[in-house]
Amino acid sequence: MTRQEKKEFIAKRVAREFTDGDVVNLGIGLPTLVANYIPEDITIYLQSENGLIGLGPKPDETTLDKDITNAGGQPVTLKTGGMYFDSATSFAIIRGGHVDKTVLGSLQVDETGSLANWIIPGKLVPGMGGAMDLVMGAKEVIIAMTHMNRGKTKILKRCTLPLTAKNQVNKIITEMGVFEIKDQKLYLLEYNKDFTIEEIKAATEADLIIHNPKEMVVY
Amino acid sequence: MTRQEKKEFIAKRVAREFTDGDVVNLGIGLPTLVANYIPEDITIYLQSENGLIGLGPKPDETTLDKDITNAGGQPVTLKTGGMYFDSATSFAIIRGGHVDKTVLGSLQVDETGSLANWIIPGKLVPGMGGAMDLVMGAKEVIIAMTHMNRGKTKILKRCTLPLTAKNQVNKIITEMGVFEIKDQKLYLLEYNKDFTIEEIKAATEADLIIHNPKEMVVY
Amino acid sequence: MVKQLKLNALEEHLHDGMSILVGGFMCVGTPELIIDEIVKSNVKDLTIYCNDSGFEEQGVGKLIKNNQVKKLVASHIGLNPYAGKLMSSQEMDVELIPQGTLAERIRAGGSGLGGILTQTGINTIVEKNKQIINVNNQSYILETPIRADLAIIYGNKIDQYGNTMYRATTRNFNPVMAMAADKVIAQARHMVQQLDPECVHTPHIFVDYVIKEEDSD
Amino acid sequence: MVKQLKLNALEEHLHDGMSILVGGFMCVGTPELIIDEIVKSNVKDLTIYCNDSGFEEQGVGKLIKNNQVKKLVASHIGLNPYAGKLMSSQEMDVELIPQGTLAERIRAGGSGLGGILTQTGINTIVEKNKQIINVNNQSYILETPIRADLAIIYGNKIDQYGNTMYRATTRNFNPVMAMAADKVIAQARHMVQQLDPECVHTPHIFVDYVIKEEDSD
Repeated sequence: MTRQEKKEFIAKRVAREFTDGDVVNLGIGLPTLVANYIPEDITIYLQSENGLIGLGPKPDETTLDKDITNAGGQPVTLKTGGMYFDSATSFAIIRGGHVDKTVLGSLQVDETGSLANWIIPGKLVPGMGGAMDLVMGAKEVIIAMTHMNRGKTKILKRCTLPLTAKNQVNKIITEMGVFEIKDQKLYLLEYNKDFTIEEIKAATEADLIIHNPKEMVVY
Repeated sequence: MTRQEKKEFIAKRVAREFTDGDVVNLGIGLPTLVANYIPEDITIYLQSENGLIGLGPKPDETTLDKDITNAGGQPVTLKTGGMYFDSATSFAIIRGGHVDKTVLGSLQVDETGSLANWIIPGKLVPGMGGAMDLVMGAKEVIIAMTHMNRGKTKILKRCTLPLTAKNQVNKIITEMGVFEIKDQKLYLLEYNKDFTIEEIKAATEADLIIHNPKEMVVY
Repeated sequence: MVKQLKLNALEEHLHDGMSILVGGFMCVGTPELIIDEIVKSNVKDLTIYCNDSGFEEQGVGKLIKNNQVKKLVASHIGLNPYAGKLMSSQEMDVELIPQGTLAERIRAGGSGLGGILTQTGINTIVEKNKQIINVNNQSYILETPIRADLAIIYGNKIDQYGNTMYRATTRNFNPVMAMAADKVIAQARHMVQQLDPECVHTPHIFVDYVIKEEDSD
Repeated sequence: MVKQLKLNALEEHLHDGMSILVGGFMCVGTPELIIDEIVKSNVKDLTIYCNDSGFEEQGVGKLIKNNQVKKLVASHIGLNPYAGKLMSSQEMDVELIPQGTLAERIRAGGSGLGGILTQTGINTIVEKNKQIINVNNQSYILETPIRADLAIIYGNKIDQYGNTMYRATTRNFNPVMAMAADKVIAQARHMVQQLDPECVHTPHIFVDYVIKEEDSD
């Protein structure tokens, strides 16, 4: 798989995590792609932390409205039934547990559910934006990321980069599989049959508990 | 003066404390009367802690709208330019120092600026409502009350009833005079010429600093 | 689409010992139909959070009169002598909280805050048994969040998604309460197709069920 | 009636070393005309509070590029490489704050709270040098209020009293910032006679001056 194919594959699988009525916040980058693959038989409500619920598809020239943007500053649309609010309300929604699922990318995740996705020492620090609030506040935190970065695993025993949050990640979805973190242990729930279990283990520094994993199904 | 005349007299004098553009919250009872005497050459904005700014006069039968009430639950009207908000916003306005002046009644006030207006031990306790937030948050706290209660002074060296707040009162206006509290000392600013200075001193338990007081003028 | 609830199906959502946030300010903006149904259900030992105790025959006063309230948390109970009587005789536990603190504690409960610091009540009996925190040489009371099992609110216009607008001073505690409960049931004065997205007071994600007061569009 | 201000009279309200809250999220809802005028004034040593550092040629980025900013407090500076460069070279002091914490700290500043307790940032470098408070066996960071000398905000419709409505996601930080400054100056896209009292986002009492972007009604 090319890097782009991996991303599409991951996004498609993440999209199957949602249930009808979920309020979902998708991070910038790979997670944004997830919106393209939401199953048609469910309705979810996309929250954008800059101040809306009911994020719709990208506008075309005729529907472009520069006042309607997502948390990346990009033009979006508002679905019927959606509404706007200010930043304090937006994070009251996020911190208050009213977001069912958040999907974020990460640089590192570890088997205790800690994640690091905002600082690489020695490099320019862009800032955490709303990520720290999202991972602390959302009911379920799903990390969507490629399994490796330049040949190095991103699923560790312990994160080495400065943390975004401790013990908050519930699931990790990569091109290799679906992983769950429970009681600070990492379980393989599903595997991509393009890889062997040995390959997945080798690509994962964290201790991986494998107990009857299913095949990863992506439509 | 009858009790009602005293109240009207006090209300008229309080109304002269405001300057153009002031945001003012008037408590229940005597302070509510103040709204009837606002000088015509200034505009003030009355805030009501149940959720509006722009409190207008009582409605008549044709303008009655049961959804528009004041903090006493009584029907009121909204002036042009006024608006509604929720209780959290209302007290953000109050606590945040955005109310210039609040006028409240009191059972006791003392020379340190402490006041007690919500509990008489042994009697039914109605609750403090918004009074504690108002006296802590408003920029200026004006107590409007009759000077005595059944022959007993209400301006004390130290309050004996449970406090509403400590050191928050700036002015006291009674039928006898206008008093200012500065650095925990009580000054007579104005006196009602119907009373002698000796009478005012006798009716005031607190030490009263008298230095060239003016005559109290009420229109 | 927000779920519609019939009044007589409300009972399924009630149980003895539950806590309920009740919108309204001296019964302005209180969902009276829902309260009537709670009276009918006769559930007991309720903890009620409301700005005030209503009147004897109105608002949460009806629950108090029917002896369903074990504990009342409010800022004011002066207009309901029966509530005062139960407080004095210790038949009902009453906790009096400054109104702004009550609003802010409920907001904290809905917003995932561990508490807020306020000077309201400092140096009074309100600070009793509470942590005092020093910030920049000022003392503040640490007030903790309030949440409940259920919030019952009163919307003037609710759209098919559950987006809610209140009218005039009926708004009061309703918006913060809608954020601070495990379940939110709204009484709708009017149901409408859709509200202006710039003017929604309570986003639909907070409203679980709507009970229609009348059919309207 | 809200006071109207001409752009060229803005300078009277500016001084070296002042602190300014700037509305907008990646320049959506930022009062660009006011920022241009601050650039012209060339006031120095500013402390700027803004969600982000804008772009190099847009939003607070223009102030940064003109070396007017001594300290920037923001949640994100990723879209303005020049801001990153000044941060790395320590020519500009940058304090990064989680976005929700930034919003809540400004709200606390405007609401007279001594602070709020949040779990955001707990067990990360964000908690460094901050009080940790325990409530119900959970640890929270005590985050203190933010206020500034001036807030500059961007309203879509402002009425003759100063009541303000924002449009779509231009709202973002503008409403909380309007509450947390000694002086508030709003750039108005449109001036109107009067807004619906049910839909006012920022009550007129917060808005001291309005600068009209264009005449309209």
